[in-house]
Amino acid sequence: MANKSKSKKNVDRVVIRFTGDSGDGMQLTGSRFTEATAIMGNDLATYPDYPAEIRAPAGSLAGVSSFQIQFSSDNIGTPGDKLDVLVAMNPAALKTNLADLKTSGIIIANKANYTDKNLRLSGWELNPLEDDFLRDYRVIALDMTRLVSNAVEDMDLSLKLISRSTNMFALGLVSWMYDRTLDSTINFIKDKFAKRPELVEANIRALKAGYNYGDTIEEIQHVVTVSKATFEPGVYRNIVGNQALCFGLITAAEKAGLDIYFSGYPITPASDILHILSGYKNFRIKTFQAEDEIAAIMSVIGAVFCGDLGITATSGPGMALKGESLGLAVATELPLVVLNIQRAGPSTGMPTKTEQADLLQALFGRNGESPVVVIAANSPADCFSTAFEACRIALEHMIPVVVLSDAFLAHGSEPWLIPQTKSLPKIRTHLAGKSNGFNSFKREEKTLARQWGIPGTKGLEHRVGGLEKDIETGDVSYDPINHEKMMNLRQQKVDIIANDIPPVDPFGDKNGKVLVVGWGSSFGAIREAVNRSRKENHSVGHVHLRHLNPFPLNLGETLLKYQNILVPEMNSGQLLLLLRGKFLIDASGLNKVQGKPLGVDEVYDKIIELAGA
Amino acid sequence: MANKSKSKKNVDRVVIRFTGDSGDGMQLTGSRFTEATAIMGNDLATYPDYPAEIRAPAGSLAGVSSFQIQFSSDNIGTPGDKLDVLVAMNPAALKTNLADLKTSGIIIANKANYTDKNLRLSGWELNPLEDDFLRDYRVIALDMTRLVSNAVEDMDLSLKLISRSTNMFALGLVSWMYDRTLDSTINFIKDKFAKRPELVEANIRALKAGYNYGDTIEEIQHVVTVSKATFEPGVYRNIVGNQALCFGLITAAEKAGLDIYFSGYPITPASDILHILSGYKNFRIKTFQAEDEIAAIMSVIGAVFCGDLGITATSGPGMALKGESLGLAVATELPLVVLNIQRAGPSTGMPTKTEQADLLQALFGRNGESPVVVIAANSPADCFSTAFEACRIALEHMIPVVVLSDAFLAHGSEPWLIPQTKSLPKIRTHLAGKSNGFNSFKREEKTLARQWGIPGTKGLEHRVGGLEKDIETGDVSYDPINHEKMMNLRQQKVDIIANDIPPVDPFGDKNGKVLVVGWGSSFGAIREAVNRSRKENHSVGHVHLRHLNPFPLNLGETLLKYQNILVPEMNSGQLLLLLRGKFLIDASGLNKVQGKPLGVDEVYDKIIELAGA
Amino acid sequence: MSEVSTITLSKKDFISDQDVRWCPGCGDYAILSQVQKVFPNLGIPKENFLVVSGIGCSSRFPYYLDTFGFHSIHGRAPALATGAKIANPDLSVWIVTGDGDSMSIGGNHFIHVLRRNFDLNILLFNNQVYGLTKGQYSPTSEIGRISNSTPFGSVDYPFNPPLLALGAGGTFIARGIDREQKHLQGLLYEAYKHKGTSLVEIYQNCWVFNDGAFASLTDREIKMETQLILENGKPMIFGRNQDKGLMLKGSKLEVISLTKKNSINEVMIHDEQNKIQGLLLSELTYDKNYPTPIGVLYREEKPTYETMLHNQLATALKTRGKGNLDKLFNDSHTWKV
Amino acid sequence: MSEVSTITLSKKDFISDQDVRWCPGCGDYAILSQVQKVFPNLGIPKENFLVVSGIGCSSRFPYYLDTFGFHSIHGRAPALATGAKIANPDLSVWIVTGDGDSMSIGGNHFIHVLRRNFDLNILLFNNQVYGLTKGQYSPTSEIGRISNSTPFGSVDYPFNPPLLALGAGGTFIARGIDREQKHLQGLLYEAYKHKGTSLVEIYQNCWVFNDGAFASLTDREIKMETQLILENGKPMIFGRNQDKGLMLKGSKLEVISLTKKNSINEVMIHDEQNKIQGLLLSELTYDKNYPTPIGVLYREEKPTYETMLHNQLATALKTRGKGNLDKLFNDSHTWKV
Ligand SMILES: Cc1ncc(C[n+]2csc(CCOP(=O)(O)OP(=O)(O)O)c2C)c(N)n1
Ligand SMILES: Cc1ncc(C[n+]2csc(CCOP(=O)(O)OP(=O)(O)O)c2C)c(N)n1
Ligand code: SF4
Ligand code: SF4
Ligand SMILES: [Mg+2]
Ligand SMILES: [Mg+2]
Repeated sequence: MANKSKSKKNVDRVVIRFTGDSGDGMQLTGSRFTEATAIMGNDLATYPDYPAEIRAPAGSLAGVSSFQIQFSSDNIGTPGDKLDVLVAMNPAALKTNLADLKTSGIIIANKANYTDKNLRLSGWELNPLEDDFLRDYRVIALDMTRLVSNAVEDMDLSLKLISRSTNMFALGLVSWMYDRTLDSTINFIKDKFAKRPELVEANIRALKAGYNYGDTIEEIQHVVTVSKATFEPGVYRNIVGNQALCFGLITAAEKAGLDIYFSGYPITPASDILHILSGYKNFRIKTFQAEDEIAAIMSVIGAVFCGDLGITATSGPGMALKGESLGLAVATELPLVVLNIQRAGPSTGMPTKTEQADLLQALFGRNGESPVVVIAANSPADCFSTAFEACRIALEHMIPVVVLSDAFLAHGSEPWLIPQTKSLPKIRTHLAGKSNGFNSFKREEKTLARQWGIPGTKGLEHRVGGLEKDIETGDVSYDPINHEKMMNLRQQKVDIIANDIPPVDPFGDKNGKVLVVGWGSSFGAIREAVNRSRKENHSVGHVHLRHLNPFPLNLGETLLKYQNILVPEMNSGQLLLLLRGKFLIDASGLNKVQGKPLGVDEVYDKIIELAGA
Repeated sequence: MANKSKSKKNVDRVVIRFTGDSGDGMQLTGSRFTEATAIMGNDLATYPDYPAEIRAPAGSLAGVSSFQIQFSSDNIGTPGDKLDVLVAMNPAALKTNLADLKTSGIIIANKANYTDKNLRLSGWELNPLEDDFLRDYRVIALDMTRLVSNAVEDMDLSLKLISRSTNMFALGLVSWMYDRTLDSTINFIKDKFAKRPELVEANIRALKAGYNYGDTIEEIQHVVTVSKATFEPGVYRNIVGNQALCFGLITAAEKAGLDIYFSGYPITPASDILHILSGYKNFRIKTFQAEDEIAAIMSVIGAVFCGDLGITATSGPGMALKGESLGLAVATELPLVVLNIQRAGPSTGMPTKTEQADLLQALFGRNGESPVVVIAANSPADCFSTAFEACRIALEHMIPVVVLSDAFLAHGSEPWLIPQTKSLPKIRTHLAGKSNGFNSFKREEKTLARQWGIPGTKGLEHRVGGLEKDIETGDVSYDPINHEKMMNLRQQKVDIIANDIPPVDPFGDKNGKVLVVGWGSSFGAIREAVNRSRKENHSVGHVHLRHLNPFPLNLGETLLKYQNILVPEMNSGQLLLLLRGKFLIDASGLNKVQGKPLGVDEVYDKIIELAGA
Repeated sequence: MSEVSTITLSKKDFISDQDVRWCPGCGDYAILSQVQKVFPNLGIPKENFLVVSGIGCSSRFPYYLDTFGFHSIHGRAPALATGAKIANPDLSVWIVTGDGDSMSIGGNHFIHVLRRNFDLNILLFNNQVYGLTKGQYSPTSEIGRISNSTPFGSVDYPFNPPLLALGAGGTFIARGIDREQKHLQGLLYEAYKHKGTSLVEIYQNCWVFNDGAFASLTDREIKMETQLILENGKPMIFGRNQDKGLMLKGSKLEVISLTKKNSINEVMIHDEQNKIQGLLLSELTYDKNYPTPIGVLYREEKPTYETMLHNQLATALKTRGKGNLDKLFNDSHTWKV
Repeated sequence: MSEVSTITLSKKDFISDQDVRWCPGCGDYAILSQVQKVFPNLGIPKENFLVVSGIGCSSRFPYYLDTFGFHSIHGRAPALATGAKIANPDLSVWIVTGDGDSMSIGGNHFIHVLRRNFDLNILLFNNQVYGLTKGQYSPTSEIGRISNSTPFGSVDYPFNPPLLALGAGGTFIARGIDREQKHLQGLLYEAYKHKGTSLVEIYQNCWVFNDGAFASLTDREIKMETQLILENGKPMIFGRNQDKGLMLKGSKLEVISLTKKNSINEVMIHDEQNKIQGLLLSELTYDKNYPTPIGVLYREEKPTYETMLHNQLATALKTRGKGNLDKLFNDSHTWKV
């Protein structure tokens, strides 16, 4: 199929958000569009957002589910701030998303759902499709339900089934508008409904009906095309953050020659990690759904003591529960990895929304001086390297590592350059062999890593525990000076890792007016904002910290090279406190705590404010 | 009884440490001596220290238990750095404590216990009482067991019973040396063994035998006397920190007109709080020993929702467990008080030893931005006012408050000026009366406290929970801007409390070379060190922070008035990080993490280093 | 509670102004409706109810009831309810919880509240799945359950909720079904009447993630064969024609058919207060060869925790007099300066 | 484990170099000694033992055994052991725990490990008190216990450990006494032999805070009257002259005296595999009108969690082939640049 009747217009980037009721299949629609876009060779970033309820009342504001994608011929790092197209399958979706649409942006609405009842439920006094409320936008309001009915007329399907296929109609239409092929979606439909041929047929017809409908719409003058982005050469796939985390873990296990032991207790947005890993039993991944988060991490400690690569994943409230046990891992110096996929707090907060407010919890959420390594992922694809790095540090340094991701990374996606597995480095372990006179506290000079003597190996019998230990023998000790030495040792084990990680090397200007220091999922927004301001000749650099504890060795001196330090965070200033406290630098924060990713504009505005001053 | 045969010598202060096996009754001996000293009108401070095991093997180093007291004619704030007298009932006690004895200090030893077996168990190659290893000290080595046997010869007691009374002999001897009367101890013995007259007799005889033996000892030339200290006029008693905490809570409940609901799970050194409060049922104190620390705080949340003054107490590991629940208290804005009696960590650490390394845990040990109020006690007696203040803030501001104490304060004691209960202020609450159209989120302007609508009151029916809430109605809300407003509100509720607490007013110099900023149990050591350095004409001030979150309003400007800021802490720099991060001031730390209180000398040396520079 | 006798409340007094946010078809709706029907008839002023929950689909329950409600955190509702009941024993406290909430993360508080025997009521919505987190198997899912966290089938043996509750010392154990609405109403009354901790396990259909889990018990065609409806003092019979019964043979229950003469006399009589019978009935939970008991499995009267505690308070007050601060402060050696 | 047949170990191989730090007179010594006697005789190389504990006096246990040991945190030993057993099913894993550790803070992990049926062994040192924290009442203390936290007497009904374990789905439940050393040794063997989670409750005297709690069971004069020593397949008789027995009457146990002719035939035969019998025996725990059962109360064979899990791993390996990273990365649509 080709678009024949309309001329084409090429643009750099497009932002589309599919929105509708939880039951409208918007997540599916979005991810199908994403796949088609990936195939076209654009760079892309996606962001799904859905309610905390499984299925809030149909038509209610609380029940709106959305999926946003930005695709571009440039390299991009965010799903975009403002929308070019808003697909709003019902009035509630229009209500909650309209504010993000650009002036003159396109609204695609399924008229059939703009009933009186739905309008009332979502608080519209008048039908916005009918009065001139939307005059600043280009509105394509169609009765998709009727259009799909027409397309499947001969099939004798229930109305319910027909309405359920309207999402495919919308997908078809948007695919036409942006010149995406339908093939991958058609294959997907065939696969998914393999056992129900009538559904295959209905969905494909709906999809094609939408696509073909494109030609007839007057509001649309051009088919819009987006050129391929330039990528580093290699083989790519699209990847979601949580999946990339899992791939990183599996790779690390292989490179260390260990089995993975994973235990978690379901919690949004970390549950997928358990789901994904439990599917790879042929990688010898042992997964255990524990009775709670404490049992999960404690069982990981047990498995690690027995020589597995042990991992647990959770989100904020679960992380709070793990505090005491993580302290035990610190005291016993066992290598384990704790993934915290952050969500908006405090307490239960807004479980499906994103935030990065657990940094200080990761550092300090335990009793006593209890240092752990903390690293963070920057983007969905970067979750791969971050997970690998976490395992590397844990195993090579015999130390617990906390990885911070968040809801935005967890469910967002982007193209991923599939690595050459052979070229990835091996990971060393401190597994001890059979021995006489084994001492679990004999340490490697470089890392201060102690020996990992696992049960089942002759001669390594020894005891560990949470009481303070003699620095020479590992036996229980209440000696005051020994305690101080051990505390210093534990801190040193963290600090020493700074020798083992890359120094920071600012992107953009290496010194000058403004340095933006970020961490975590704000990477894309900051990078784009820095790029934009540099194009306008502002002198701006960007450092994005993967390693939050310890910091890279040259971070302090780097900060001194700029007049202003800006620290954008989706919290109220947690990295900011650390940087100020450690380096006594008058950095300022850009703090947004709305359960939403940082926008490029917000960061850009703040940079300009500082750069202009 | 009076000391007739020796002349008297008056000194300013004396430090004595009673040490022996866990079974030797040193805690009892120490507290009896303390009572006698209190009666003499000296200022005093005590510090008990004992092993984590209930009763480690007899004679072992691990089994040594000790009780230290300093008493003085000056006002003092610590049990003293170096000992004038070391009572060492066995060789293990001598071994572990000798290093703290002043040169020329007195050792009192029970020769009978310096057997070959005990010497071996405690790692002495030779009997130190016999070779000249102790030549730098004044050694009074007696066979107390034989001396007590002689005293009870006619009574036909078992050797076990006789050995068990040697602590009374030692107490008698030391009492004679420092001119304390025996009356209070005799009364105590009569009370304690009321049902076993033979024990009353034996213990009193042993006590008197020790006392009378004083006269015969050549090594001792003088009976040492210590003049009364000058105290603010009033009625005094000696008080232990945990008890003072309880008194503060009970007083606050009375002043607020509420019942106390207390729930805890036993943990050293917090268990006493449960023990003490469970004894006062006639104060309508409801105590509940929960199945764990989480149940304890959750039940407190339930009780507070129903209108009680709710309190829980724990130590570090238990505090880690409470993190998630404390977050719920933050989200629901309920007034509760969490007491963390800190001990040495990380993990199980050294359960009976002191430390103050849970400050950052108190502030940040939860998911999300979850601010709570944090205050700390300075001294055993100060625990009273701190507990009262915690309840006041919690109730008047409808907010959770964390109180930090530690093992040193918990079990240490000092004289307490008994307050005039009538003159203590009333505490306001936000309890709502019957109402129509009740809104739990209606706020008092000054404090932003919400209304406390408790079950059982007509018209107040409403729902609370851990999900984010609409700032106007309190209903669940996932609105992004509302979330940010709520986050700011929760922070503001903490910040606003700064208007309600005294500004800092440095002790000593109001500006100058060095300001020492401390918190918690280091008060006494810092104050003495500051006093000492000021006597030597150094310009030094001391600020001791009760309020750690929020800080007093004028703290920042106060810091600017000094050239150097010194922050001594029994951790690796937690307040230090906060002060540096918040005020960008190049403060430096004096950090001791040995499970032991800070010493006056250590602080003094550091002050001189900074003041001299 | 002086108003008790004069209050007249109706279902609508217990409907809150919040939108109910469960999936269409969820069994939770039916349970909500029964609770809203029963509460007004208990003779309790509306302000004396407190409904506490954890986290889960089921735990949204308190939002929809117009009385005092606390949507707490995952698994901890029994602990919160404990504090509330001790603080104010006059409240009628109800816990609403799911199978994950109560038996996975909350298992410890669950067994402890049962052993302590507070006078409160637990409604356990057992849908044998984690609803809110999208379908993982739960501690009551059958072994072998394929779910997103167990694509190869779970290898966990499930808990048997009534047996666990009996093991923990529970004093009132009952079971109902979301769709058996009248029967469920009856259980709610009984639970309320019991002075002690009442556990009502309610089989609840999760339409999205575990639809039909209890179909064999609710299907009109066969439910007479699969439900054993317990009535105190009555023989344990069941079947479309009430033609089957349970008999105790040695120490085991057996299904017998009542066709033969006299055999009704061999059928076990349900004695709610017989703990061993309660245990025998609980043992049937997962056994496909037996009908599933619904109704009150076990009931035992013994003093509640809060009664004993408040008695201690009252006694202390009587014997020691009202606490006096000045006396307290001076209860040890004092001296004057 | 190829060395199994040739290893000869003795008690001293299991004595570690750490000083034992319990109070003189503590029952823990006797238990330690029995374990040190049994371990060398199980045919397991010393390096294949892993002993895990929580926190409490009893939980110091691993330090004193010369094998792999983990002194973890309060209440969490079963969770740690779970991970260890899944990671390496070849290990012989032993949990040592106290009544507070396992049933107060650790109650949830305790019931979950029992239901999942890992092949590991739990030694529950029940001294009916919190030893390490100096004497508070515990979840197994009798109601009314005066302790430092309950000066007016506790108002908590205690857990009944075997009944709780049965309620949770435990597959091996036994009870021993610190001072019945030979008997205890036997139980340790049985526990080891059972392929599933074995719970051995051991009544243990806390000399300092609860001395004499089990005096009626250990006192030479009367213990024959108070202990019911269970032997599989044998009638449940007891008494100084073996002259008393337990009989099942309806659904209740009754003590009968065997003086009358024939009545030995009425005595219940102990059938370890009969769950209802197990429940009946558990019910006797606190009943002063009955003897206290010691020995194996219940035993049931069913597949262990780790076996089923490792079978899944093996099957996946067979059907899908060894996991391959490159295949994994390319398992979705890819494109080349
Ligand atoms: C500490 C914590 N861990 C995990 C979660 C995630 N979580 C929410 S509800 C739930 C389980 C829900 O299952 P169930 O209790 O059976 O309730 P249902 O949704 O089936 O009614 C989980 C795991 C959480 N909210 N908090
Ligand atoms: C999280 C936590 N809470 C509380 C404690 C304090 N604690 C240590 S052991 C113990 C109870 C011990 O009782 P039990 O398990 O019966 O062991 P026993 O000492 O009697 O052998 C408690 C409450 C702790 N160590 N950690
Ligand atoms: S997910 Fe299941 S339990 Fe939850 S609301 Fe939907 S149908 Fe009900
Ligand atoms: S306190 Fe009790 S349980 Fe603990 S070591 Fe001493 S006697 Fe044993
Ligand atoms: Mg459920
Ligand atoms: Mg115990």
